[in-house]
Amino acid sequence: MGTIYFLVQQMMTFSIPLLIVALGGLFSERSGVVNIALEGIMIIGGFSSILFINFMQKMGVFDGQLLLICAVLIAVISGGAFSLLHAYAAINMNADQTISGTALNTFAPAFAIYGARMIQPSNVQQITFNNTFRIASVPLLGDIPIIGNLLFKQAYITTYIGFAILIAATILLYKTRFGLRLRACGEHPQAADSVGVNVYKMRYFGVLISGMLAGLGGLVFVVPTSTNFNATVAGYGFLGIAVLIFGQWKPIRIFIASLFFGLMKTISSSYSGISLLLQLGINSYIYKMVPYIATLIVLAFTSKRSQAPRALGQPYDHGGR
Amino acid sequence: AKPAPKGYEIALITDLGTIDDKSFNQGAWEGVVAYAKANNKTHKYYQPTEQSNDAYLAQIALAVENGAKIIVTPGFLFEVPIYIAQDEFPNVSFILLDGNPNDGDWSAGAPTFKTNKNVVGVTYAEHESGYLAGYAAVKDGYTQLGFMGGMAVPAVVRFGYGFVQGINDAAKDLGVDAKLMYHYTGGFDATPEAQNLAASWYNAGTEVIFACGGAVGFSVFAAAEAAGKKSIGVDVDQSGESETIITSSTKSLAPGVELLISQFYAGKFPGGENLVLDASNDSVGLPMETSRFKTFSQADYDALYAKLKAKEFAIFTDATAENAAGLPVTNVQLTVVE
Amino acid sequence: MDKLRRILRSTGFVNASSSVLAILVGLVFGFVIMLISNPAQAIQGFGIILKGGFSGGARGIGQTLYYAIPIIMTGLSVGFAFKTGLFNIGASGQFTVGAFTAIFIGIKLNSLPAPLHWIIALLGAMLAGGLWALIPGLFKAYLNVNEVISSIMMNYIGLFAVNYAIKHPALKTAPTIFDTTMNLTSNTAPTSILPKSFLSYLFPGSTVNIGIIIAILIAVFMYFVLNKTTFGYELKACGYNKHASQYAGISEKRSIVLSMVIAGALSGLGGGLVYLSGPNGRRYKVLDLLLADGFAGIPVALLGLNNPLGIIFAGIFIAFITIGGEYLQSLDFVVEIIDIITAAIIFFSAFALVFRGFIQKMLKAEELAVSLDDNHSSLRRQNSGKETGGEK
Amino acid sequence: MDYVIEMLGITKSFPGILANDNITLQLKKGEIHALLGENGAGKSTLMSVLFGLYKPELGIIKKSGVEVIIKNPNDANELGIGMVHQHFKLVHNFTVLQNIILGVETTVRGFLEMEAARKKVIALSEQYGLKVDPDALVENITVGMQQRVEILKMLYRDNEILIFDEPTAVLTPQEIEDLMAIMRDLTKEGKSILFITHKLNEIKAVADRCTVLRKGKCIGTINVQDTTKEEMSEMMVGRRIDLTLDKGEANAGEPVLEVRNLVTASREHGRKPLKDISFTVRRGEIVCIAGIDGNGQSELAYAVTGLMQIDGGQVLINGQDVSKKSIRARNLSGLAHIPEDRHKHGLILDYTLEDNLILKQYFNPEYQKHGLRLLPKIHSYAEGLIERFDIRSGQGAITLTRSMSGGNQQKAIVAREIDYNPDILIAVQPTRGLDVGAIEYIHKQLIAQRNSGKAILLISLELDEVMNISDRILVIYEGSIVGEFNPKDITVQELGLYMAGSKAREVNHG
Ligand SMILES: Nc1ncnc2c1ncn2[C@@H]1O[C@H](COP(=O)(O)OP(=O)(O)OP(=O)(O)O)[C@@H](O)[C@H]1O
Ligand SMILES: Nc1ncnc2c1ncn2[C@@H]1O[C@H](COP(=O)(O)OP(=O)(O)OP(=O)(O)O)[C@@H](O)[C@H]1O
Ligand SMILES: [Mg+2]
Ligand SMILES: [Mg+2]
Repeated sequence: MGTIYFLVQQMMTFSIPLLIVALGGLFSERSGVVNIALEGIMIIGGFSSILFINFMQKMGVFDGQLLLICAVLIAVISGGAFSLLHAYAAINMNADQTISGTALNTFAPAFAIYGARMIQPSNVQQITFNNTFRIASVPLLGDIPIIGNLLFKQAYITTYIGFAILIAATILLYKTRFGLRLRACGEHPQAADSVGVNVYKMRYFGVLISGMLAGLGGLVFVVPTSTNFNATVAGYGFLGIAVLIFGQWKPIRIFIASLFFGLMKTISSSYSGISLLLQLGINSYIYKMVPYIATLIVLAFTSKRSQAPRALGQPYDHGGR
Repeated sequence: AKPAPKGYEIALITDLGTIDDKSFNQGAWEGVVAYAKANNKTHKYYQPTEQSNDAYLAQIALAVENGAKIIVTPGFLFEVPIYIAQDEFPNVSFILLDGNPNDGDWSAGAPTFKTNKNVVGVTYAEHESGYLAGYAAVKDGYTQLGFMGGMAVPAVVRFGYGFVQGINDAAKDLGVDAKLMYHYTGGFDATPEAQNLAASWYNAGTEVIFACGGAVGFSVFAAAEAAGKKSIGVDVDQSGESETIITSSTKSLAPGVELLISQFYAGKFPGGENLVLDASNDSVGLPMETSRFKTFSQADYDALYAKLKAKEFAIFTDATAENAAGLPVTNVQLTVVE
Repeated sequence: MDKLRRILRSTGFVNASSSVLAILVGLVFGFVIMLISNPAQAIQGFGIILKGGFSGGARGIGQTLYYAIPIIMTGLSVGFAFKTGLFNIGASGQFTVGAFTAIFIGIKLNSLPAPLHWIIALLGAMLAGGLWALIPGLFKAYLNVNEVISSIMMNYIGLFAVNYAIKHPALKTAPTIFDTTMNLTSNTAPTSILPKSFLSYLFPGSTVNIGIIIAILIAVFMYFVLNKTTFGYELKACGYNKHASQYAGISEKRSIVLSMVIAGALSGLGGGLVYLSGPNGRRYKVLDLLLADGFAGIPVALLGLNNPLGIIFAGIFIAFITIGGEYLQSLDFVVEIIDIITAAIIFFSAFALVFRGFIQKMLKAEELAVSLDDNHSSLRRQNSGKETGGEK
Repeated sequence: MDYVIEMLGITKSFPGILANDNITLQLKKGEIHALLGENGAGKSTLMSVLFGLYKPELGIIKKSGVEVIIKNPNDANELGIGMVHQHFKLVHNFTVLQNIILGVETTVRGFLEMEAARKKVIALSEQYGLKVDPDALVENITVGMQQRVEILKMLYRDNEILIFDEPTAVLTPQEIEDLMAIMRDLTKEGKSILFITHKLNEIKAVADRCTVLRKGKCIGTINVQDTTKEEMSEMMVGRRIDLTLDKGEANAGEPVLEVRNLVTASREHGRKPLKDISFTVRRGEIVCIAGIDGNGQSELAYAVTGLMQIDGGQVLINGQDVSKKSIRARNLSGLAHIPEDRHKHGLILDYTLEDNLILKQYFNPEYQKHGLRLLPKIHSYAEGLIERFDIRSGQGAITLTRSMSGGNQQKAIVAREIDYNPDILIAVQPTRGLDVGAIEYIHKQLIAQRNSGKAILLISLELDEVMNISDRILVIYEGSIVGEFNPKDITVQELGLYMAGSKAREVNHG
């Protein structure tokens, strides 16, 4: 039982950032704009929010959960602002969406290093922080049998933010006017236009939300796994895209995909702490490959019918037919 | 004509890592900065574009062009470049950390070593430092330990083997059996994977993990904090990085570099020598003032250190066994995770 | 004069000049960043960037070419796939398995004589890269799996598989592949090392070897394949319009699989070329991190407009300013400024439509007037045609 | 006069064509006003102007006597103008209800309010007999039901002025009946309807007045009661353009293309099933498939050329069964195809003109050697075609096809397929978008082909074309061949009646 609690708790360190980032990608792609810049946006979000935490902690302004929540806001704002570059190129300039996404991916790590070196008095590129954000046990909820151990111990507020985003994204996409219009723009922008929906505006919002969530994903990725930020999110932005495609552009399936992938990653990296798996004596590299091979196998069986938004990647030209 | 800059007298070139890795490179750089600040010398670090001998040589050439008089190169990857550069730039002095200049040609069984008058090769007895950490940890009451190295480079391996033997000896002294998980993560970065691995060990009962791989430590510290367990730092005194760090297995990077630079300016540069910095010259050890031991005292440490200094016993090195699993241990249940 | 006009009007010229314009705007952007962060040294620093590889004299130029080798190859890989309608984000994995295979052959088959040894090693690298891309190709063609996700998965599988193989006990017999003391692969046999040939006279002291010649020849060859062969014609047709290709009787599945395999072979060869550069070049580091060379290919391909010849120039250009960045360390700048400039250049090249329009306007102000006139007269003709038609 | 909508002097041009030339159209309150005209006459364009999709160069629009400016569909909606587009604008993976409310959603505390909307939709659908399942996905419902969704979209918005752009083209006769009834009901409610159709008996059945467009010009507005179908069709077609070709008698030889009991199911959205189609095309004759848009012509062409799988029957070329053969194999056995959709199938827009002209022959030994393309030969071949077929473009053979005008793109396809020298040429609307001269040229080419002993299957929506160049006419209606005629024995008007499904005659095969 302890092992299961542990696996679930650990799974969150992989699944939650992937979930948040993939949900970000969801909004952009559902509006019809390919967003391969998630990796870069994560870096910018992580950079600015960790820098903020670093400053606040150094100056002793405040700390703890309140600081984390403020950092969340910073990550969201910076990621959103950065993504507007992509939106401008893709929506206003009808640019090739891969090109502008790649530009952002190239820019972000360089900027994070450059910025850290220029801003920090020490001239170093790493930005350190003290992890004062972990919640050993959530009051009351942590005492619930089973569930408490699974979800409310050794947790981060960002995990709950991740779940909240999942719920909010699902509701936003399927239960609100905004979501209905956004999805229409990704499937059939001419139809949306013909009923008075401003396709350009909706796509801007789609990219903006994806930037906000990917920026947050950058922060959520770093906080539980390290105590410093080194201008990288280790390819998790690309994995976020993979989870998005794996989840067939649907929130719940994305959630399942991120849990699946997170679980595979957890098993592959923590098998040596599980005596059963350790005794098998299988090389750690084999375990490291497992999540990716498993994903390929699942894809082989589930991809017959692609659910990609029909207008994905197509610049919208008002008045065209 | 470009305005001739004053140039930078003291240069440091990293082997692809950055000078702010919180351990090896940073330690060396702090030594440079400490001397330069105190003596008002210009100083600068350079980062090569890729990991290759030519790229390192290019940076050495650039540093020389920029007026370097003494160049510090931390990392055994500089062995071959310094071997070449010592002839190419006879008027410049080099401090090679973690290695001795050689031509890198192992085809005849061993390469040709040569250390000119303008070069000092410095190697550390990391195994001694690791030994101290392992011994102290077990003496302090920990019997379930872990070693998490970064890449399996010689220095990391030496730290690890020493750690194993330290544990073994202390366990023997106490008449207990210790458990040790042993693994190299394969990188020097803080990743969710590394954090997860450490967390899984803690979850399976491990009490303290020796984090021996640059930024990998940050992942271990994060896991230790989450699990309420302990960790051990490396290279420099890392006690400030996390409350969970009971001690750090250090080698005197900054002081060593600072000392060598000051000797250079004093005209006493021990050129042509390959120094071994170990317990005998107080270059490895545990920072007892900042350590968070429960019972292991300064007196215990001093007694142990004296034995080490006197070289009363041999410690495993990277030459002892190719794989940690092959180390001859008696009181350690060693699980090597490949 | 007419010939000049034709050149000026050609799409190739317009495309190239829009890239040049993007480069200029990107450089200006970089300069502004430099001015903001370090005004005192900005002008001098910018000069160093512009001087790029030339700062290091003949050696610097040689190094520029050397650094261009892997990014030209992965750029070709990504660009070629783009031309055929596929996004090969898996260049990194293909590069890695190619590198491993070349190293493996370079070390283990050390009884082979010189040119044969490295030629076989390179062929092995190509084969390995091709096989690695075969899987996403087959998955795409027959199972409808998006090639982006399968290539991302193959990147990681490739990385771990190679690291596993290098450290595998079965490969420990002499000559060993893995240098445990350095955590690098061992040096490959001298017979497997790419010769420097005449390049050592041209660029003394540089690492560059005939790898750059091979890369350029391959690029020219790819240009040739794409533009002069029926095979390239078919592949591009599928990339541009799969419905029309189907209509013309071209097999789409075959095209997808073959394009992926070729793209993979190009990346794999890139890995081979880099790791057969001899003791002074790179050695493979057993690190659990995706190799950046694969991802570096994406901007190179985009800057080169996915045209193999354009990719040669884009690769050399990026290598050139990267070396400039190296020399920039003489001042108080961070080398990452180069990546910032590269990013800006790519970003502005995404505005190609605008730039192209702008250039066309500049170039053909008078011709545009003519064609507009043409349009009007045809409109008139058509209308009058209708009227006469109606009255008869 | 009590006009709800007046479009006065509307002029709208597209590059190279004047789609609407000073058109005036006045819609009375409560009337059904038909808009009649050939393909490309400008009907959709005029309606798009009214709906705010296009901005006219000249002319004004008045709503109830007040001048209004309609910049976008939102403005149109606010003025109570709704439109059922010729190509439905529905989101395939939305439910019926979601499609209806898109753009005019009501929300409660930010959430979509579906229940009231559902009630309203159900009420409307009951009131007008528009049966729909509000929760069905659009991709899963029939075209007829999709159209009901489009109509409900307008009703849901309480639109007063309803535009139907060719609503009946995709409906079954029963569905058409129902639609007519609904339209009448709607006008009883005081709504006004603009109704585009090619089918005269529909106009006769429901419309009060009818405005006729021809080639972008307004020919006139008539009272439907006082005008016969024949008069209307003459207004629409105009006097015969002098395109009569002296083509001589057909000299039909042995069969080249035989289609036997061809059956296809409608798998994809918008595909018409073909029901047991059989016919033969012989050497030296032009057989024409006539019919109203969307009666299975496209599917027939796809099935014969191999772009679509068939579910039963056979296709034979020169006596050889090719129904299981690849497209390449069919081409090699002598089939050429001028496709209906030139951008989707006909051309690779990012290829140069010469590369498009060689699309079907690039692999011939004449144009490649060991896989190397013989570029000079390809170039001179292309130049020859360009010259012969008068294909105009900026830079000749090396022009990017995308930059060419639609008409010249079409000419390129026609040139390629005719020069392929096929035994059987399937030409689907080969003269679409071409000017008169070009049409004439292509017609002459087709006839020359036929005279040299080739077989030609022409699928066309243009009656002129059908009458002028075919040797035999097969009329397709609802996926079946409903009549076979000799053009000399039938008038345009009569043919129209068969095409509209109001007449059917036994067909004697081949
Ligand atoms: N971009 C374009 N350039 C030139 N002609 C065009 C263009 N788009 C459409 N057309 C032509 O405009 C005419 C009418 O346009 P519309 O979209 O109403 O066609 P359509 O009704 O869909 O044709 P069909 O019903 O026969 O498939 C057609 O002849 C079509 O070929
Ligand atoms: N977006 C466009 N771009 C260029 N030309 C166009 C466009 N839309 C229409 N046209 C041209 O305008 C003319 C009128 O087209 P329109 O769609 O109004 O015809 P229509 O009367 O609706 O024909 P149909 O009966 O086929 O629906 C056609 O010749 C077409 O080529
Ligand atoms: Mg039509
Ligand atoms: Mg129309």
